[in-house]
Amino acid sequence: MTQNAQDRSIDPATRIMLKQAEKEGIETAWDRYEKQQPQCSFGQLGICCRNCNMGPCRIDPFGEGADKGVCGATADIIVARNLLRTIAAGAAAHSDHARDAVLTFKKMSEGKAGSYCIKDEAKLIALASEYGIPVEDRSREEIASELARALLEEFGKQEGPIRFTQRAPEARLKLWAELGIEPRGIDREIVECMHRTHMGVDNDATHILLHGLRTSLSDGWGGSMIATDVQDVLFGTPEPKKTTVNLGVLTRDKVNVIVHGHEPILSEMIVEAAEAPELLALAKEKGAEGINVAGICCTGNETLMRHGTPIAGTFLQQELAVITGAVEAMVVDVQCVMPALGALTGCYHTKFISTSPKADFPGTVRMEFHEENACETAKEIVRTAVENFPNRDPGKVRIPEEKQECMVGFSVEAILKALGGTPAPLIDAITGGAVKGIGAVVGCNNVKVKHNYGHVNLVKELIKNNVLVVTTGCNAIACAEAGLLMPEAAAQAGDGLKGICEALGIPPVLHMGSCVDISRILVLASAVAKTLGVDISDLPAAGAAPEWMSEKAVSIGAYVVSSGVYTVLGTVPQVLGSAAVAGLLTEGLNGVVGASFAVEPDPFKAADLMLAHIEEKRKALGLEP
Amino acid sequence: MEEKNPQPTICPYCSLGCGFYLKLEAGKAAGIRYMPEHPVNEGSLCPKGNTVLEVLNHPDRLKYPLKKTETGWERIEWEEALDLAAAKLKGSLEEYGPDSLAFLGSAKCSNEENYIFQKIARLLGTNNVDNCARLCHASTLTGLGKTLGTGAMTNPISDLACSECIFVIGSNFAENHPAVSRRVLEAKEKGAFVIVADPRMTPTSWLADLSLRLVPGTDVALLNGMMHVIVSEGLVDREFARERTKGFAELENVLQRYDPETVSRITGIPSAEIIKAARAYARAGTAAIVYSMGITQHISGTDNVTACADLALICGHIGKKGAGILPLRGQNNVQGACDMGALSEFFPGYGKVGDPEAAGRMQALWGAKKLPESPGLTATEIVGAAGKGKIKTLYVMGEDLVNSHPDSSRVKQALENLDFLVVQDIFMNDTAEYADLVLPAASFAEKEGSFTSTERRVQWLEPALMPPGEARADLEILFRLAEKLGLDFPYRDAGEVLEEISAAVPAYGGIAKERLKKDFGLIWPCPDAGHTGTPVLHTDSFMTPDGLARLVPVEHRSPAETPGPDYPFLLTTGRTVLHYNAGSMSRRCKSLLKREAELYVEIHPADARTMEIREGNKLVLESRRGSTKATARLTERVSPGVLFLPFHFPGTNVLTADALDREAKIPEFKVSACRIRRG
Amino acid sequence: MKEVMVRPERCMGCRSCEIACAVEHSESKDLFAAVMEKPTPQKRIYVEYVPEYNAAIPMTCRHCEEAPCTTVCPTKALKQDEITRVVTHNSDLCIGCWTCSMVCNYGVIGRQKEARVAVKCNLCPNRDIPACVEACPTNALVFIEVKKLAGVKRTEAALKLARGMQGKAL
Amino acid sequence: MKESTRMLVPEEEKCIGCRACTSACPEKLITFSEEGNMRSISFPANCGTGCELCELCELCALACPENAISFIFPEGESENVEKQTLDFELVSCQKCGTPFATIRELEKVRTAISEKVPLPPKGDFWVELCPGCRQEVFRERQAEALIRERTV
Amino acid sequence: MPKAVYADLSRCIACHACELACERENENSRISLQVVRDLAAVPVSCRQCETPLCAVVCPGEALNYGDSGLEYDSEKCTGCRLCVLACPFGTAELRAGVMERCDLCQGKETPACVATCPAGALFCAEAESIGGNIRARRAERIKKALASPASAGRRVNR
Repeated sequence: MTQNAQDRSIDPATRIMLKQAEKEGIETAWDRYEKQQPQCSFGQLGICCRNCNMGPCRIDPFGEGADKGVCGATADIIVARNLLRTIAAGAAAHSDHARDAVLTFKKMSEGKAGSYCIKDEAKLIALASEYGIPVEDRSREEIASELARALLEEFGKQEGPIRFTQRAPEARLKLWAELGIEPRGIDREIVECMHRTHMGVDNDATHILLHGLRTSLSDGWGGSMIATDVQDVLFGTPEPKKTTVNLGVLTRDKVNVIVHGHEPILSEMIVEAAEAPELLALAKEKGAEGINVAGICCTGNETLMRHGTPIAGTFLQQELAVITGAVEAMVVDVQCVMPALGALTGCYHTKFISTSPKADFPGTVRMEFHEENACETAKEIVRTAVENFPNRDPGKVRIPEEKQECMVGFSVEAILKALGGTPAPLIDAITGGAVKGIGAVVGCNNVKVKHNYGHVNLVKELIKNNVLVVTTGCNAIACAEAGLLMPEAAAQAGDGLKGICEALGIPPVLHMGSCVDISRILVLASAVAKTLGVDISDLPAAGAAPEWMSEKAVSIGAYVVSSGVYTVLGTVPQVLGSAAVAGLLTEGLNGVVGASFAVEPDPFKAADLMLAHIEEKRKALGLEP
Repeated sequence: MEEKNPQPTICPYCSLGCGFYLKLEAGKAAGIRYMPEHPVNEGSLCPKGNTVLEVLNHPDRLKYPLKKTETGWERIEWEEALDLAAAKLKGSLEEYGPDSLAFLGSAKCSNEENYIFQKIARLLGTNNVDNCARLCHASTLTGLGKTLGTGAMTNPISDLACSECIFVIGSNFAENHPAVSRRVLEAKEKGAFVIVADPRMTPTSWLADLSLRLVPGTDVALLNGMMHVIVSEGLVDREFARERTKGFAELENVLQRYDPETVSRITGIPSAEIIKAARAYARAGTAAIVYSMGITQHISGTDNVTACADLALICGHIGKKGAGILPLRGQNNVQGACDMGALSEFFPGYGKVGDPEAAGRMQALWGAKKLPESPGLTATEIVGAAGKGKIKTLYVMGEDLVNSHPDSSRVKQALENLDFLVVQDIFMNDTAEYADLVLPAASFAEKEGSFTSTERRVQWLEPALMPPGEARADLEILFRLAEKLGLDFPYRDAGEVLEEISAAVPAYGGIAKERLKKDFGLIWPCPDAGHTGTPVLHTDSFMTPDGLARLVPVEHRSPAETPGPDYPFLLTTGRTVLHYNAGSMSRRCKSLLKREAELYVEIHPADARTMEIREGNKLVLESRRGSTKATARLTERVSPGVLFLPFHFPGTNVLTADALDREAKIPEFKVSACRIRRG
Repeated sequence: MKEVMVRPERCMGCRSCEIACAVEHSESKDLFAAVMEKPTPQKRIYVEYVPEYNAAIPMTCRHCEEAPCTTVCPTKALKQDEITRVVTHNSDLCIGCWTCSMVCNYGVIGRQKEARVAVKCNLCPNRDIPACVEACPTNALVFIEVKKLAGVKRTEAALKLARGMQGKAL
Repeated sequence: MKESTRMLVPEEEKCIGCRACTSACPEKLITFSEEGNMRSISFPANCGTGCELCELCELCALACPENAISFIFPEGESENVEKQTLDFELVSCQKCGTPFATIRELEKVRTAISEKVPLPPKGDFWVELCPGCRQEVFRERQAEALIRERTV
Repeated sequence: MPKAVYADLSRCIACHACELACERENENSRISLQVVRDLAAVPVSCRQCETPLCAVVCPGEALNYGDSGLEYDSEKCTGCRLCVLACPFGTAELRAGVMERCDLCQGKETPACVATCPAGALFCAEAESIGGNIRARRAERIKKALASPASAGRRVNR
């Protein structure tokens, strides 16, 4: 039974494009999902193991068949091992992203990447101080160079916790130390995951999971946090600004260049290149009014936060953007890029340009990108797009009208600035009860959930109940598409929150950046906790990932929970084949890290869970209900 | 006696040689424990084996030597009994010459006993020594002898499990050799195709993928018909026929006449089924032929067996695992009795009587001056000669001629005609009633010795019990008799006799008591002490002088007696699962009798309807030779016009004819004409 | 009548049918909930591994004509619908004598541990297509009338033949 | 002296005619007989002083599945109790026609079974067959499929 | 889990060995074999039901369903014969005043009827394992049939 567009998304633009796809006989992720039905139950329950070649092994979840793999691994062990590998992959993705950012930063400081410079000197000085790097009487480049080396060392650090963990409240640090899960070098933790899950190494579910938490912390307080901060130094710390989102941002008369993936390093240059006069002239020559750069996924979020570049859509809209027939170039770097784009762009004039040395796809034009000649490569890419404009078939172009204005750019610094330089007003609002707490809603899209349905409804429920929502990644884009990132959205908030938002002129949902920028949420939470003199787990705060799908999300979930934030997942993780592991994640962890997971596909019920949690924490802090 | 409890033993009934344990209590056999480790039966036992305690502990067991007097049986001392027997034998010898003596050995006695028995006969100067193999598988010796060079089962029973096709003809193993079923079923599990050719529908037919119900006595036609199909469809194993056989051209020539349509008319089997059977047998990678007395007990018995051998040979289904020809023999030591030369035409080890070299070998071994040169009388001929007064003294060891030979009335007459009859047995059987002297023998569990099963497996039997009363092991009786006869035998026990056997019988060259006691015996040929036995015969060459098998064409012949207006029914005889042969043991088991108490006759319901016969009616059956009573059993197991009588009860063989196969001298138990009326 | 027909050559042994069956016959009919249920939901289809061929075959009730299991059931716990031929089992009537299991030629009558009664395929009365068929990723299980299966196979065979002929022509 | 004032009293309403008491009585004082489709169970006469030698062991009462036998003191003077005979109608096997159980026995069995396994009240039901025929029917049904296969 | 004696009827050859083995071990045979219409033999013995109706009707608690299946205490049997009337298979019998039933030759590794069966038709198993064995055999047969379509001509001898 094929779903119709109405069942697939709540977003009008998306629905229009889905119908268009159907009309053109174009296959999308939703169609492929249907062809995958039914999905393997063993996989869904996490009870198949391919870690060695005695396997693959699987456990009968109903206890009639095999209860152990060839090596003797039980469902508990297999589920835990699989989960640890997932966390490792997620942590690796964020951290490898971070490594590239630091390497660019280093080359910049050594003068080898002329296209880049230091955009936020204050943040550079602050970071240098955190690392104890002398700043007096030194050039910015000297400081940057030393900082870059120090940051690089975090990846290979063999002993002692990574530096940024110091940003966490005292109590949390102590707890991690007691549990033996303070993260050491990022690479080390990830390598250790792979070692532990190798045949015949770590075979105690709890023991395995503890290392999972440790690895995830090396992501949240390591890889992700480094990526955010270095990118702020290089490209500027985001500040509030307005822009537009959704497929309607693509323009009929301009050359449309989409930047998709997760890194800002190239996209920054492309945004710049799109303004180069010679390219604009070329565009005119080719019959276009100009050059329009738009983002998808977190590359989009990065340029959006810093430049207000419009965003064409969320993860699940990447194919739909191509189907508009108006995209001259789909430029991708890493993560969340569907290989389906290769075949899809083949049906249109769109050039599918892969740029990362790490990531290639079928059907791409390969234009490998290196910091040394960033600007040139960016221009070359834009030129390719412009030259492709005449190939566009106007008859095939179908761009939905829908686009939505939004206010973005709420870095921690920007939020504090909005609050008047200190978190105190926010804390007062919370203690006073005008704001009940903070909800961090993040994560991807997933075809298992109606597109944006989970994101938008959960967030709406939270703000309605006076919970200030901070958001990143595809949730942020979803909220933007639903108009929740406008100060006017305060009207949909409860009275208390509405009052605050109106007073400060901010939306009730604050866009804090890309998915690596969830580190900003950790920093914000730590700041609030420190001000209150409590641990993060004591805060009236809760997290959610209503439509998560990627391995990164698993790592994020794990570090958020390990940091003390109760987190509700909207899609079922592949762990239910082990009652022990599932129990540990949803119950047991409370006694370990003071927070746990919950699984609730219904966004309204998920909101209830979060609200109940916030209420409970408020009560524990002695705050007004 | 070695003290073991439970004591391993071997079943005394059929030829499979199944093992089990006897549980002993206070010197009595008190129970049975199964022997899952035994390679033949894997722990299983048929109903008769299960009730063997009833035989061992039966009050009717003969306990003392008995002499017939005018007033009846008189218990006498062993000395007197043996003196009497010796005196009568010597008297007859002196008065009428050695050929006035006759000796019937026993397929139920050990190899050692049969060896000594025939040695006594031959040293007394006569080859008139035979055993009941004459009545069951003599045609196997002649038929397989002339084609393959030796008349024995080519492969062990367990081989059947790896056959891809099993062709069963004239064998109802499900009832008569039940443990064979497990191997056939094992093969079926692996996908084997089973063909059963039998005039009756038996539990063996239940296991068939293709069941061929042929008219009794038309086996050669069926086999030739199958060969015709195999030749005409090019399914012959040409390489095998060329390299390892002689006479294909002559065979091919004869087969031409046996096209499926012709054969269908003779056998009553649809031609399509003949073709199907032929293809299934020929195409299989390994195929075995299993046959029994349905093949052998005909005037064409030798021809039937020959045709079986021809079929196997042209398809190359011989000389390898899972293939071969498996004649399922009757008695527990019928193979051994033959190997030991308890046969009128063979010395121990099948040296032909009349062959000076064979005789010379025996003479040398026995230190005898001269052995008789001409073949003696066969079991069937002995009865005839006795009737004519040519045989004066008959010594019967463990056999019931009256019930097991055809034409019982004539047998009784012959026995009455004798000057002196000695019967040595464990029970007072119907033959013993005619004896002048009855000697009480020990049963299987009360003596030691070697027994050779149908698959040529020689096993050692150890005594578990003391014989009842004064009953003695047959071997011991024979030793003492020989002494009385002035024969100087050096042996003290069976083990020592076996030593001489291993010198006399080449196939037993490496067989010795101690070796047999281990690992469930040895399968002969086992020519020397280092040899581990030969489960599969004819792997490289046949036992003919040039090593090549002979393809011998045979033609279909009608049975000696066919139904006609006076005797409209075709009577066939056979065995049932609950009883055994002449019944002297099984008819003494209450639990078996409870289930099968009396002689019955199987009659097709259609025939019964025309004759207004109902289930359970008492019927009188009449043949040209006599009449007998039996209870009617209406069943479609027999075809219309055919009657079946089990031969376990007195009466059956009153009806059967003594028409003999020319070569094997086996009587045609399987076909005679008869009529019935309500009794 | 439609039947669950098996095309053994397509079975990859993934056991998806088994799980789907157990889930369909659970209280919740939801995988994630079913794995936690007590009594444990039980499957009625069995993927049988054949070592000799290193292959798997799904085995499920054939709903035989004059089904032996129904004839031998003393309490009529097993019943066959005269028109649809579907054999159903009423566990209230089951006395656990296992004669059905003994006479079943396919060995597809299982035992419910807690209630000690038989469990067998009921062709998912609440569904259009039985759960096992729907779950099969390779269409080794099809829900089809026997006649039609022959048609499908004919088409496939014809296609193979045509391809072969083409190959030869080239 | 023997305690002879109590007497064996069978209750006709309760007794199902199962004969457990007949095999329980060590003195074989309780007997049964069957004729046609009737079964009779005879209990001993009791004169109050043990004229039929009832030892009052009460084994019969213990054996009775229906508690239909009691040992009581007769009202008033100890009076003579005549030999008592209870008659029961027998049910004939639906297949072979042999009477095999009393109506009450079968009722009792049917009720007890129905509490555990809700069976239909009548019809194709083994309770109406004698044990021998049950076995035969059961056997035939098991053989049915195999016979079908073997007839082909 | 309780076991019982089952039969693979396609293997049974009507030899009655089961009866005679049982009779030897237990004085009376508790298994009974008959041939049906000359075409099949069926041994019948106690089914060891898991909801045993004999126990349901037993007034004296002589028959009980316990952890090891149907348990029988002949000491408690009053000989009322209700079990005989309840048993759907006609296998419950009264002998010497008390019920007699197959106890699977308690104390022996294998019941005598099973151990003696020449055709390997009888087996003693837990109910759950019966299906598995039949399935395995059937699956193998199907696979074999698929793997080797009838070949024409001689097969190469292995």
